[in-house]
Amino acid sequence: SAKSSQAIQANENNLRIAVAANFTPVLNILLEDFTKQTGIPTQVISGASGALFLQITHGAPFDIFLSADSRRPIELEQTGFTVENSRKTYALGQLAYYSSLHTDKEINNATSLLAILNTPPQRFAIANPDIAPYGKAAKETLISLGLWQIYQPRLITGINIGQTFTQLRSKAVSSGLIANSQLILNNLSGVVIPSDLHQPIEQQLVIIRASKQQANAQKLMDFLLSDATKQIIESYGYAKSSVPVSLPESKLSPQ
Amino acid sequence: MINSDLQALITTLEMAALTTIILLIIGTPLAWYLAKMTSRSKVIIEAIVALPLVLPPTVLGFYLLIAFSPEYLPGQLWQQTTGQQLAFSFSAIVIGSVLYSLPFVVQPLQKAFEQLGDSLLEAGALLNAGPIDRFFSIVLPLTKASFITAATLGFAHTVGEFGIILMIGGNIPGETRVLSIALFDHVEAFDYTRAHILSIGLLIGSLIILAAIYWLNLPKRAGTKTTLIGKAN
Amino acid sequence: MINSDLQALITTLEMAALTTIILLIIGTPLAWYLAKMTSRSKVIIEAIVALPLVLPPTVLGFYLLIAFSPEYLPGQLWQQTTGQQLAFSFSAIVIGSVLYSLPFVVQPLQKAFEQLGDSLLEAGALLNAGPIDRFFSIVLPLTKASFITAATLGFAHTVGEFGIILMIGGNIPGETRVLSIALFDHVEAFDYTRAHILSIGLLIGSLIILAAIYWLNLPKRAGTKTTLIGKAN
Amino acid sequence: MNNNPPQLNIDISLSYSQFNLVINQAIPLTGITGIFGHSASGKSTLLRAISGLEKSVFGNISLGKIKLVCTEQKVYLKPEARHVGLVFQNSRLFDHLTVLGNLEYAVKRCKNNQLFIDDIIELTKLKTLLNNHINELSGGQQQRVALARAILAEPNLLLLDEPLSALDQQSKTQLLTMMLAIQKQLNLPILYVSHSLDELQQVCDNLLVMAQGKVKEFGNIHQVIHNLNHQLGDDLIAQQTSLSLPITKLCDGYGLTTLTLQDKQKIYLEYDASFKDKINNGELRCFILASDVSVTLTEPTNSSIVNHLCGTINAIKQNNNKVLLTVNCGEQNFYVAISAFSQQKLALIVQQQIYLQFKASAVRTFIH
Amino acid sequence: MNNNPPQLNIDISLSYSQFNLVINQAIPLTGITGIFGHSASGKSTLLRAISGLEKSVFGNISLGKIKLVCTEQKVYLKPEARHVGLVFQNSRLFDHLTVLGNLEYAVKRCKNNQLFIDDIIELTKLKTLLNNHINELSGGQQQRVALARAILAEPNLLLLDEPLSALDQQSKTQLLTMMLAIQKQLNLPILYVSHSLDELQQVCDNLLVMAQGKVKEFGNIHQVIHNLNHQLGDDLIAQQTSLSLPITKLCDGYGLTTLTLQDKQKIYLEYDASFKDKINNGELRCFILASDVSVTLTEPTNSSIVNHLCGTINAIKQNNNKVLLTVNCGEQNFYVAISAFSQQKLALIVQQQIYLQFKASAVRTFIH
Ligand SMILES: Nc1ncnc2c1ncn2[C@@H]1O[C@H](COP(=O)(O)OP(=O)(O)OP(=O)(O)O)[C@@H](O)[C@H]1O
Ligand SMILES: Nc1ncnc2c1ncn2[C@@H]1O[C@H](COP(=O)(O)OP(=O)(O)OP(=O)(O)O)[C@@H](O)[C@H]1O
Ligand code: MOO
Ligand SMILES: [Mg+2]
Ligand SMILES: [Mg+2]
Repeated sequence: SAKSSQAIQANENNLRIAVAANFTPVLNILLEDFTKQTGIPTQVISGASGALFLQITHGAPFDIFLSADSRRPIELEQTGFTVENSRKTYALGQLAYYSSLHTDKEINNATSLLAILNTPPQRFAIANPDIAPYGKAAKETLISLGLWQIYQPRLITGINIGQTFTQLRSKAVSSGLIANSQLILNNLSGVVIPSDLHQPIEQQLVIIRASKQQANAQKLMDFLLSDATKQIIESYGYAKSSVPVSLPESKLSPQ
Repeated sequence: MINSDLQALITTLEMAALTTIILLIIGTPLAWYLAKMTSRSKVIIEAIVALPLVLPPTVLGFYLLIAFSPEYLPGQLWQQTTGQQLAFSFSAIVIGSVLYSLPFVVQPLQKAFEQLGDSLLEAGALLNAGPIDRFFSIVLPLTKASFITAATLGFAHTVGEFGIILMIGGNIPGETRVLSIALFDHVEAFDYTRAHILSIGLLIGSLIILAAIYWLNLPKRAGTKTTLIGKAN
Repeated sequence: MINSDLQALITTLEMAALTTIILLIIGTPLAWYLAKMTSRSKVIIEAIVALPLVLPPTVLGFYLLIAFSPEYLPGQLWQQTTGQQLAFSFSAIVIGSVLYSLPFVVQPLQKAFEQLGDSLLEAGALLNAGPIDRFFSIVLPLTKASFITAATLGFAHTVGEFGIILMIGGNIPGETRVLSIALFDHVEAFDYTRAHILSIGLLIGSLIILAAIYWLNLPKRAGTKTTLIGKAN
Repeated sequence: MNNNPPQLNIDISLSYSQFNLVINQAIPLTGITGIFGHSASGKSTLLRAISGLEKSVFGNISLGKIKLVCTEQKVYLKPEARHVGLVFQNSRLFDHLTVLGNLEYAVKRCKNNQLFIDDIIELTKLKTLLNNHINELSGGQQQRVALARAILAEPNLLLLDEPLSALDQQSKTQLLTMMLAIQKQLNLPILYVSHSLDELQQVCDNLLVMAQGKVKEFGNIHQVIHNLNHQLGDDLIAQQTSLSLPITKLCDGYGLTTLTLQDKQKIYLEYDASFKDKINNGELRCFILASDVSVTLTEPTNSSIVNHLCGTINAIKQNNNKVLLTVNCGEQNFYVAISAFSQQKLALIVQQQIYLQFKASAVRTFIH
Repeated sequence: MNNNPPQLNIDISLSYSQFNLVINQAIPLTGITGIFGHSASGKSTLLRAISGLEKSVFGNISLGKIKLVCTEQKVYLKPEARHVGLVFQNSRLFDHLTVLGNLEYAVKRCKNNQLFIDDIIELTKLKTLLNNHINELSGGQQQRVALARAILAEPNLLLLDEPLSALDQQSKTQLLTMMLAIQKQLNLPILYVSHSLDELQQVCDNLLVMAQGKVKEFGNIHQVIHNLNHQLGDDLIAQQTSLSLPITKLCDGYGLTTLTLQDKQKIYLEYDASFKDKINNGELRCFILASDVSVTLTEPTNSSIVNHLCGTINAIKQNNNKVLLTVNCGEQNFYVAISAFSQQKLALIVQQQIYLQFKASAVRTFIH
């Protein structure tokens, strides 16, 4: 217990950021600037949004929570775990199609993507639609395209979008829908799914009410929502909040 | 709802039963070999058997996923032999569970075999019993309790396994979606009622099964045994 | 980078070592009691000890998180006694690991104690050795191998544990962030190089430590032992 | 009441599925008491009950003033609190320890430390085996270690369950001599279970004979053996005269030792250097098999037989073709087994005066 | 060469840290061969080598035409392929089985099935114990089960390592009789290790005496015992005459049995109903302790002693105060132990004619 109290003290000054796994790499890059600018030391706790949410509701000592969706921040807000008016969208997720079998050129336009999707592979990877926001968006996309019935029995569902990416990367499954940011961070290319095929993936943050560093958390929130930061976030494969990507309706309508 | 959980339950039982059987078939000769081997090099084998324990399941799952994918040798060989992809198949989660639970079966058996000693085996050999015969007529009855321990640990550990199965199984209903994943999904999806019901059902069911196993394994004439320490305490 | 992994390694070792010590302290008398108890009701205790195995770690973690939070009795009591919150503390992950790894320590020890028999204990008692003395002078040396098995299984299982620790520990660097979570984070953050390096390091390190443990545990005069079956095969 | 010599009081019953042990017997806590009986007569069970290894015993056991068991008062002393040593029929050595380790185990837990471990090692001839592991010992070597270990614990009462069964005669004699010496040095009462009356004769003061879980005979060893002589149906022992007699001459010029009966008649036996160790209060213990003694009507001459005693026939008991004579010579009964043919030929009757003759070598101090 | 009777050929060496076994001996595979020797002389180790439990043995062992071990040719038959039975010094019963289970274990794995399990159960008196667990048996009961189990396996060679050490005389006699009967019925060669020469005398045809890992004597049992008579330094056995003689009258009116020497002199001993079982080719095996025989210069009269043999002194050997006479009566050597005093008094010299006298009861068929 000597150890634990010591550790807690050492950790006390750090701003604890609980972040959805898919945003962690980007956040880490951003934080270098943030710490340089403000001198606030940070600690990143990365995890599945669901688990982080559960932990916050049971007293986890986090200061700010960057979820991969809006549902959990809303839930936290309603149950009084957040600082008032702190729920903000910090990024808009973009879904992308990725296949290790096809070259970039074969799928670099939407027509061929549709063609490819229309011949369903044996297995197809998405995140679990019931629990992961990217999975939910993937399901909506397949429904919009009228392909859900065909795809459902072929789905490999990861517990979160990170696991889905791992399953694709290992080539154990050859194609699937993942976060565009994952492709960009790994220098891979795929096809961005038009954002009108699914509900927007609003990744929201909240400041935790029990936090003793609400001021610093506020500073981080301001930093993340600043225009400069937004541009960087978008450069990592997140959508521009104002202009959703869209393709001509005709080319995407199902058969 | 109940239907899908039932399906997961069936898959889980199938997987755990098959895994336990394979574990006993592989683990028994391995444990025997380790118990009776006198060469010092056996420590390497012992360590390798225990290794899967140290890697977190998700990480082990990550490497197994790579190995099982058609790009790499084990996955390729499997595909060539069976015509089916290994990753995300029922076979994959069984193989993963076998690897992960192996030490829980091998180690208790090995210790039991070591503690058994040679004297009764010698007596058996001189009554014309060959090695296999001796195993079934002497070793097995005398180490029955350890076999039950090994099988219980292996089975239970497989039922509770989550990280590996999720990674290499892909959560396919009716094929690789097991109870532990279903339960986790309920929790993550805020479906606490269902999670609680499933958990309590699982606990009570397991309690009954485990108690039944241990009850069957009670020494038949427990009463006549001298229990020097038990009572002296 | 290397710093944070090192910190996780230290936390892991501290957690696993403390857990193993606690497991041995709790597990040994429990195993002894179960081994020597003749009442039929012991099967219930045996089943309860084995129960944590059946629940997936994440689900067990979920319930422990609830229990450890200041809202519920165990968490409340802890907070009143120590003045600190239980959930998300180092203590929490140790308690969780103890619960989860208990069967891996209790069951091998119990079987070893059962197989030991009473005759040498009787001899010890008649040389004036009391129960505690008998335990340390007879039981412990004769079941040393099973203690090592139990400790190894318990330690390794704790090092590899992930789901429970993640849930009730909260992945706080320097406090509850252990190696298995760090490794998982690397995989999730596409930092495969670092994941590979850490995995290989972990594997080689564990291999060396495990081999060393087993080597120390080799019978000293293995050569003179008759190995009827080993060689007869 | 305080002047009574201390006793081991046993008044117990104990039931197994097919066997009942019912013992009510006081055994004086002096010297060595032999326990003799057929296989499965309950000897080991009795020792286990005394030492505290049989939990299901019902009744009372007390060792001197210490209550070991009293079911009525719910007294049940733990084995380790009784200070009773037991050498088991199977030696039960600790195989995780060496020979020395086993001996030291006992020494470390011994309160008195009147014995020196090196002496006992010397006496039990274990010196060269000290670093051996238990599974490297022969059967007889194991028994020696077990015996040494039990003695080194210096208990208040030592129970021996056939401690010498795997040993040859020579080792037996040596170890029996050692036990007698230690018994005296520590004033340590011993209960000694054996199938061999020879062993028991050599060392025991009292003898308890068991049959089917009950005490059949108990008392002074000579008396009990003489009583058993008459139980002809049961081949429990060889008919014999069992004696403790004062030595009048340890060794004459011809290698004979002289013992004297109360009426001053002499008995000669072959001198042995070991007699010095065997003398107990100036008396030597010996026995003469009834079949080794013959009868003549006149004093024999020209014979190599050195012992001729004059006595009176006290009793004649015939069993089939064999006759057992009880002959009184100087307050001491002698037993003579002859054939019915001889009895008839010599026309022997009770109260007749006759001569007993037996070789010097027929007077045995230990079988050989 | 085919006409040679089958033999167990042993030519091996084996080393432990402090002990070397070096045996080069052919043992005929007929009847029972006794193995006798001090504790730790290597008896158990020899049996373990023959049965295949000592892997580190070097040399050759063959059983009849079957090579069991030949280190040169890298032949090493597994224990279970040797069809050699062994009753261990510690009984090694399977404690997960009942008594019956242990016996059936052997029966199930027996190829011949010439014996009936019920007969053996009857002979070993195990009927009432069949459903008992092994840890509920007394020491002697365990030995009986172990013996019955080994016999029921009907091996080609049976090795017994002190199989009766925990049994009383009465049970010993019964079991020895059984072993003799079974030995004959199955024509089963037996090697019998024992510390008790009495047991061995009763049943063995040949005797192998071991000392410090080597064969000290081997041959016909009577011959070996007579050889041992002269090794006075070593108290291995009691000096004695060991005989197998034809019975001329099983029982006369006086309860005596008559044996006849080659020169027609008669030896009388007490009749026993069990003689019928003990007769081997019309001959009875018996022994007379040298100390039970006395010498007279004239034929004795008026004595209850029935045996008077006329013979010639062949040799006189003095050792301290004791003298061993070898006396030849009708081609048979008799051994007589007398005191130096008597020898001097009677002025005995070699070639002198004398009379031996001994009681009928001195002719022992089994010690009591
Ligand atoms: N635990 C037990 N359960 C049932 N019966 C038992 C138990 N222990 C001993 N017996 C029985 O009690 C009787 C006496 O056994 P005990 O061991 O006291 O005999 P013993 O006189 O020592 O014989 P031996 O000389 O053969 O060792 C035997 O018939 C035995 O079968
Ligand atoms: N595994 C072993 N390692 C070392 N020495 C051994 C081993 N087994 C036996 N010995 C030694 O070999 C010698 C002979 O032992 P063995 O058991 O053959 O004697 P034995 O004649 O059967 O004696 P006993 O009559 O006492 O049973 C003993 O000195 C013993 O210490
Ligand atoms: O990062 Mo998530 O919670 O798997 O969409
Ligand atoms: Mg006994
Ligand atoms: Mg031996």
